[in-house]
Amino acid sequence: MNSLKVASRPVYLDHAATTPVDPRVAAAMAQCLTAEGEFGNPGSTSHDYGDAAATLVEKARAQVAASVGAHSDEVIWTSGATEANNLAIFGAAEHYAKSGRHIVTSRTEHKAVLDPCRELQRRGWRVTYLAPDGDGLIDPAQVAAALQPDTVLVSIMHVNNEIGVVQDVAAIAAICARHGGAWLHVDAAQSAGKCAVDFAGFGVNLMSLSAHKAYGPKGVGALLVSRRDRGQHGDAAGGARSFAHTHIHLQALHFGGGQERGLRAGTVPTHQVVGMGLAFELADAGRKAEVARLGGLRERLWQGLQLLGGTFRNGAAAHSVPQLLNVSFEGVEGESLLAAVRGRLAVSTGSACTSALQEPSYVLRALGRGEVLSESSLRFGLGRTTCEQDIDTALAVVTEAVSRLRRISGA
Amino acid sequence: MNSLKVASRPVYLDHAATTPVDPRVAAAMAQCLTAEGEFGNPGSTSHDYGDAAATLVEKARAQVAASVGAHSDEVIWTSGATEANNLAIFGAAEHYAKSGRHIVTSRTEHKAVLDPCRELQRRGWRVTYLAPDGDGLIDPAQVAAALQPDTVLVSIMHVNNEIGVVQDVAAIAAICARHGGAWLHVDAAQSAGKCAVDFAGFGVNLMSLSAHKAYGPKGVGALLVSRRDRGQHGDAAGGARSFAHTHIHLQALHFGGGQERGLRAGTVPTHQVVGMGLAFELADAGRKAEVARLGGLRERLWQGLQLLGGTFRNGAAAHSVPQLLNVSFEGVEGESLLAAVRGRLAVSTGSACTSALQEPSYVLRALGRGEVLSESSLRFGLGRTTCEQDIDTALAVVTEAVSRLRRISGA
Amino acid sequence: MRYSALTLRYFETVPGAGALDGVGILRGAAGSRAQGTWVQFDLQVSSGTIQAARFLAFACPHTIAVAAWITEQAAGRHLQMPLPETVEELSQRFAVPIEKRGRLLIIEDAWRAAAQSGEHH
Amino acid sequence: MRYSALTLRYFETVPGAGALDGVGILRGAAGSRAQGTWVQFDLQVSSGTIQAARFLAFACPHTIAVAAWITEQAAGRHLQMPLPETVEELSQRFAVPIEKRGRLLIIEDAWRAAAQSGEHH
Ligand SMILES: Cc1ncc(COP(=O)(O)O)c(C=O)c1O
Ligand SMILES: Cc1ncc(COP(=O)(O)O)c(C=O)c1O
Repeated sequence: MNSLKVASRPVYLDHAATTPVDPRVAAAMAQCLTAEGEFGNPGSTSHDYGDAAATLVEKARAQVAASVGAHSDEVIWTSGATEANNLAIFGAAEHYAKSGRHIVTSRTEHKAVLDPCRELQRRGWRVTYLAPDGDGLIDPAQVAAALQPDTVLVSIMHVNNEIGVVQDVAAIAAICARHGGAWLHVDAAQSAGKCAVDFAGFGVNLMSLSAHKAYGPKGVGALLVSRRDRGQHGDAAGGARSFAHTHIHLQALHFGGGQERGLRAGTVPTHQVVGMGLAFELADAGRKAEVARLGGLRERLWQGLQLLGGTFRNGAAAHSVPQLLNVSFEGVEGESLLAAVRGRLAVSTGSACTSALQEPSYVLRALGRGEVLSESSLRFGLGRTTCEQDIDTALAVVTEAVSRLRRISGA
Repeated sequence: MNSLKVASRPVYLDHAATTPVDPRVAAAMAQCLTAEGEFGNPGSTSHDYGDAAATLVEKARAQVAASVGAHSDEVIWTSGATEANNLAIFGAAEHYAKSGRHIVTSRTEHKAVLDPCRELQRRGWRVTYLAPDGDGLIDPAQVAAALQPDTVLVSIMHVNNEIGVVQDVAAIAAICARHGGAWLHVDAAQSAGKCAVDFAGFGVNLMSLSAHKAYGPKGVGALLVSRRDRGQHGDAAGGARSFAHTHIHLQALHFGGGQERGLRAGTVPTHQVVGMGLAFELADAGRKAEVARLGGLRERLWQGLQLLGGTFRNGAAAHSVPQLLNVSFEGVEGESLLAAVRGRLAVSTGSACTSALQEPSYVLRALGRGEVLSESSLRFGLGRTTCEQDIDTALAVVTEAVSRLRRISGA
Repeated sequence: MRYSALTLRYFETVPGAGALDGVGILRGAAGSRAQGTWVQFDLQVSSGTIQAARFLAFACPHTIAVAAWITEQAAGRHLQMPLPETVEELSQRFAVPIEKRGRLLIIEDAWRAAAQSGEHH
Repeated sequence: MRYSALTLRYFETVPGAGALDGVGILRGAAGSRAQGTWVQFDLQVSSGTIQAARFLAFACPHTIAVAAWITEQAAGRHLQMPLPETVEELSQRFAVPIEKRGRLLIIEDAWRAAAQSGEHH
């Protein structure tokens, strides 16, 4: 299709969209599929095939829990972070509807948070969308100011998928705890292996995880549902809340076989959760070395791109994961930039775009970038397979493309 | 754990709970995981990794569609039949809530249909639960009699998961079409490879599919959403319905990235849908030969079991898929029967049971079996790997166990 | 459902399964098949001491195992003595899940019924 | 986004990209960078016939490809003639998705603006 395509595949720098499955993970998954492996239904308690599968599922649950500072019984398997976000937001909103119908979130959340919030608005909830600063950061004080007596949920992401900025969710959790009525959900789909995740330590109530951003399979994730009791706080706003002493409850989205303590019906896919368990264990174990390595490569990339002039780095460099670099290029149109690099470089503009008309990134616009620059940006997602050679290829390809397009546009 | 366990694994006769993945399917899935394969995000349209994955996803969609008489654009990927059932039932109920709040279903549906219906009752819908006859069959006339002017949905399964009985969904579809306001959902999780499925030919509006009952992976399924226009029927009950000329619409359950035409947000898991596509193609191609082969083995099993005396076959033999045999044994307690065969035979009582207290099957009770016999039953689920030797082993093991337990119980 | 090794052993070997014939056999039962658990004990007693015991059970593996064990322990015990272990102790010995504890009360009832059936002779 | 082979070829080779200098050059532009599509044509005309054409574009690959193709076809055409193909024909030739057809109107506007700019000379 694309005549620029060379014999070898383009350099893959879109690890924020998805990662290849680690070969060790793929091997573990393969052990749970065919007749030779543990193919039993983990819900079948009447025979050893089912028991063996259930044992693997529980091991995987423990692996995920251990890697994010949670307990095994706080892990609810889902089909991904999208479902986890939906379960968290609808589940808490519907369960606590009698306590209040106000939600606080931010403008730079993933669509899998924003769209459920919009649907709740349609159903009569009020939603406050916090605006981040020009670097993409939410000040915890903004959350404090937005809380109202009837706020039941705050949903703030951990690592932003377009710009890599890390929000201070521990500080936000402390604010929610003081409020006493607002539970905190954190979309941590982009966090595993990129920065420390400590569910209990952060004091978060709900946290969404996804396997395929961390070298695990697509189609599996988890919602962490805290079983910690929330203590009464003397300065709780809004008077005594009836649920102040209990842990969080949710209404289910899928009803059926009673799996996952009734919170998520459906046969648990052994190979998928086994893959996620191992992927999270490996990501956690390798995190520190990888963060250092990729931090170096990312700076090499940014230094090189700056030579082009008219380049703007999006998101607070000092508060971002090293896997991501998001850059706006003056004087080039976004879609043409993508098309020009496409044969040799796989990158994206941030949000997987299903329509033929590219829309400017709402995340970059929320940072105040303006429409043209928001559209003329590339997200470089570095990952485990990324090497110095890849960075140098990327630099050469982008430099050539930007220069060529600037000539064509007369910039 | 179980001292009866011999060196080789027990004979697996629980294919109705789940099937091993076909080795060809596992191989195809493995091609979509690691860096060497098509690991791209099918939603990433800005590079070839994404495009290649999207191409595989669309091929799989066409495979599933072709095997069940549907069009590709009627296939919505889900995480399994549980989610498909939930999407169908909540999706239609919520979308058509203004047209009516009455639903018709049957007592022998899977929990993934019954539990969403119960949840809708909690939200104010009325649900009619039809009682099957002693053979497990629903007479289409029962559906006709149950329809009310404000009925918006009928949900009747195709193949029952406990007794294998096949309902006449085409006749039921004709009745719903005449009514004009009631859409028909069919849970066909157990159908693929077992009996002919013809979504368009049956005239069904919504149909749930699951991969792992047909030698595909767990954690993936599909909801077929008809795009056929429904014609106006002269004898439509309830006067002119505003939606009589259009095809069915649903409200989504998961909101987010806009995948699956906005009906089901979440990254599409390439390896999972590729597995389902191939599994359905293979199941359809091999169906006729397999049905003949397994029909013979099932009769051999039933003939042998009858020698025990006090055995009752559950479900209409003449209207059931050949993969299933459900038998009640007089004079033995159900859990002990399962435990006694467990070391050498993997079977179940029908419903995957998560509690320590075995409950009598609600399906068998709906057939009027009575509590004791309902509890003292085994479901034999034959499948692709089942051979004559397996049947003979099963016969020997069950005969020994039933005889022993009858002695212990003084029967 | 997983069973402990001890439960499985008694469920599979069922020492004492059966009935006793003859004069002076004490018999008692409790529960019902319709409710899923029925247990019967037969005791052969001589001068107030149990000589032999047998049981029949339409019941789950835990219940069968416990009844078999109790039957095995019976010989030599005085008829008026209670069960060799409390329901609580039996539950622990055989790893009986909490939801099933009620079934051990049926065993206790059956045993008591057998022992007391002698009072009417 | 997938592009046809023709679209890709013109996007990559961009014949006629650039500007023309000198007296008597007709120049016209349409669209705006802020809205994501801006196109400019320069025409060198002699006795009402186009001798050479160049374009500049801040635009998507489809728009760039079409502008490049039009520039390539220009030499020898009479200034008053319309574009060599209609927007509909261009859309088909370059497999322009329906949502993007509006951008071809910007090309048409820019071309017309260039051609008509001569009227003021
Ligand atoms: C921040 C964030 N949230 C949620 C999601 C959705 O995750 P999944 O693909 O597992 O549904 C993604 C990735 O697409 C993400 O980056
Ligand atoms: C009839 C029926 N419906 C629905 C389901 C649920 O399917 P899944 O396991 O794909 O969620 C099953 C199997 O468990 C079934 O047998």
